[in-house]
Amino acid sequence: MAGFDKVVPDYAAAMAGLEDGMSVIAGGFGLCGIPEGLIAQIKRMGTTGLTVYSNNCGVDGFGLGILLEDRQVKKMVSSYVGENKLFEQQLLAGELEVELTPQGTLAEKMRAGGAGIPAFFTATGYGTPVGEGKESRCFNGVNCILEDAITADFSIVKAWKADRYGNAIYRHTAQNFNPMAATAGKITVMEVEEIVEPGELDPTGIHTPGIYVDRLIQGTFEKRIEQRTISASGGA
Amino acid sequence: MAGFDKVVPDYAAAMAGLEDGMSVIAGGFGLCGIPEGLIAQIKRMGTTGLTVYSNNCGVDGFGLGILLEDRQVKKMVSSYVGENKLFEQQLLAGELEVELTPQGTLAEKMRAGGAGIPAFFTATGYGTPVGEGKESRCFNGVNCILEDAITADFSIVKAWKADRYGNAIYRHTAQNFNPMAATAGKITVMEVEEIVEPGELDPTGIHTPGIYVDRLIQGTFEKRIEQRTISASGGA
Amino acid sequence: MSLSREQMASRVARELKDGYYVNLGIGIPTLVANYIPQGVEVMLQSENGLLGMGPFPTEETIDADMINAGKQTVTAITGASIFSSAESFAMIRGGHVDLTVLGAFEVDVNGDIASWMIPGKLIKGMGGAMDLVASAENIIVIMTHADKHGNSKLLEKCTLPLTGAGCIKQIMTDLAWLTVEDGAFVLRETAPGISIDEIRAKTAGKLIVPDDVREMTFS
Amino acid sequence: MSLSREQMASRVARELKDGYYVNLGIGIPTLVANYIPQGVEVMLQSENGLLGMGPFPTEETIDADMINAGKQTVTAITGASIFSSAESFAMIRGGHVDLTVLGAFEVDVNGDIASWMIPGKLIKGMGGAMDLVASAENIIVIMTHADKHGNSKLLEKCTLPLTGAGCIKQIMTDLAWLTVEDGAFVLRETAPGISIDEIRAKTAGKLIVPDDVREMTFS
Repeated sequence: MAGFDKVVPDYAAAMAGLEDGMSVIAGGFGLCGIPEGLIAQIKRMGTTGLTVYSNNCGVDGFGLGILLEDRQVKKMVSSYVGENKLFEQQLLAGELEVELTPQGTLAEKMRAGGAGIPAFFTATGYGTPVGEGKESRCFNGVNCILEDAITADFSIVKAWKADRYGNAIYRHTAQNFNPMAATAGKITVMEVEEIVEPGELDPTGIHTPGIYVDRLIQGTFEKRIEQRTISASGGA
Repeated sequence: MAGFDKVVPDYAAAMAGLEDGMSVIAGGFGLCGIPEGLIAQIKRMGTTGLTVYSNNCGVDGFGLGILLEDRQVKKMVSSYVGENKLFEQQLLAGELEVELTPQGTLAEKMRAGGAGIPAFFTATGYGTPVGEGKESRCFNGVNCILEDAITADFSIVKAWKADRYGNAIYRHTAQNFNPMAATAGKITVMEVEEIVEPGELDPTGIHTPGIYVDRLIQGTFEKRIEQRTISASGGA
Repeated sequence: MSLSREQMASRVARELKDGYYVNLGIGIPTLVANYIPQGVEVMLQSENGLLGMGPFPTEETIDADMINAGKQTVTAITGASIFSSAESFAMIRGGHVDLTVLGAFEVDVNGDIASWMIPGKLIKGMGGAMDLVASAENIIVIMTHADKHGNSKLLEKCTLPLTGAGCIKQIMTDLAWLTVEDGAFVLRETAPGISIDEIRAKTAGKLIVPDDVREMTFS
Repeated sequence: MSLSREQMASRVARELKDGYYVNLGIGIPTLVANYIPQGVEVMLQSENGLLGMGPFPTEETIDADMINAGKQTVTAITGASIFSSAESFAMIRGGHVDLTVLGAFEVDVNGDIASWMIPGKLIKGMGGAMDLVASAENIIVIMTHADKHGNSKLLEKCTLPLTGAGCIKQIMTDLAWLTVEDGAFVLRETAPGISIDEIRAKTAGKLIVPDDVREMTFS
């Protein structure tokens, strides 16, 4: 089924069409489940003026953090941007714009974008700086604000296994924002640990149906750990 | 983990607390993936004045159709109510109220109910009878209407396998409305083909996490087929 | 001679492109799957929650838990995925399905479609039709050009309650292939042996007949 | 003497009921998991997408793909489920989590909470805190009663930008266990050896002291 073969030959093909000033949704939470090779490709391409939607912005020298080194990011939409000194510098210098969005609202905005829901009401953020300037309304005694959907020119996501049609599953908590991100890009690029034969994945166990995936590439992953917490005994 | 054991001893316990005038969300599409034993229990209980949210209302003598025999249903909220003569009679006689809701909007309203989203905008139904009396707004040139969430006193759903914590998977297209229905009931009752040991289901493959399930019962299912279409050769 | 159901389906099948995800409605639209051109592969979406719908099962493989949106027993192809109805309509509403083919009672020059409700008759419901027409970029309506009394179903303004407003751009009838553009029907192809005059007579809404109207061919 | 972090956590753990689904924030709230009473079992929800969080892994079982909302490596218990962040916050926003425990900079008599932003200092973001406080029926804030300069953190009106409005009903401090009712803090229990006068002095918002205030005991 040639028309459904999403596999691209290299990273250049994977990110072809990304231009200065475009928007990119990136899956991942912290450094977990991030499309390492696709981020590296954006760095290689040197694309600038990007608006990036991602829960976090990586750390210094890893993950989305590497896109800050050459000032490729114009604006970040995230829920938490802590662990990154370069980020802090550029923010304080006014070189980087940040729109802080509650984590659940960010996930729901991506889901809404992919699902053709242009806007939804949520209680999250009412009465806080997040709700300022947004329409509010009371439903059953609960004050809510209207949040709009997120879509972007590109979505870059990381999955565990996918077949060449783009049907994919995620491993453990590396799922996080990836399934919603995959639905909300005009072009969705997926980087996976392993490409399997169609039929190997249980049809009812597929997390991301291939219809959402435009390009697929097999990568290699460092999988850096941000907070290595260990219990010798197995107790917390 | 006694506090998380959702298994109830019998159907009476499964539906305990259902009272006249209450609302019930039922999973299933046509006769596929319907909680046959829980519906039968509602018939046995004789509860009346029910508002039922379900994509369809079964057929004469099977599925939700059996609740019409003793006029237990006051109002149906469905997308399609075709295959049922008793339904037709009661509707024409003014004994039964029907609120027709587009299939995708119905699914999304249940999902919203379970997810704490009180209302959302959708293009579906704009400019049609479904949109009449509803707030409308244009997003990026697309006219949309505001739809509110569905929640109910009870949700009754059917799964394939579940562990006693209520973690469940659905079989093939018997999934349909069940996952959303499971999230939107104040009390969610799940009927399954098989109760398995905790840990047997892959954590990342679970369709309905147990947090949504209040009561669990193993049933036996007739699984009647509504339209038996066969191709001797395997061709359509 | 007006086209048969099969001919209408086969003409519409020529609009399919390799790699299309397609939702086919009940009735004639379903037949389109039988005429997919050589070298073109499509994946069928069934809105109850199946992407990659296969043919009907055999007596041996029939399964009550595997049905399509028409409640018919079906199979799944290799590479199919199965999901909830919320996910399925997220796919549809989000514009991820490349083409939707469905039937209608009436369409009009504004692209409005009426397909689910005839006042005074029993109303069975819209099922997924309103979601499908509201969201697809690419919709083909298959219908007869006129009803059995000869009354046109291609109108200046739909008379029946709508399924969707301003969403239809392509129409396949038993007499012609038309597009809807700028408040008019545009005749693109005629059925073999059907005159433009007959089509004009049976089209109540404004009809534009460009110079390059072709006659369809069927092998 | 004011309570230790461990004592605060252990007192809060007494609020856990068998069968509770619980979300524990970063810091002292995390410690609550170490003091779950005998006969009580809870399932821990981690908002990145894990229900049934287990202890930290060993050197042998550590896995970069298995982390909690604090980005620490963790394990999953038998019977856990793992899902997307959208599903995880659907659970939270939909009110399915029985109890949320989190820290704060300030709370006030209206149940407002400020926990994420100090103007003039670098703003790192709210993470999932706004979602958690907006949705949970049952929230316990754990915080010191006053800052290191002795300024009360239990105010008549929060001075910092809010995380949520009108959502806090229970507060555990190093001096007391309080509830928030009808525009006032209500003192329920005092830390051992802490006088009601000291609590009164360190509570800037309206404080109600009922007759039945008890002293906490720790075994």
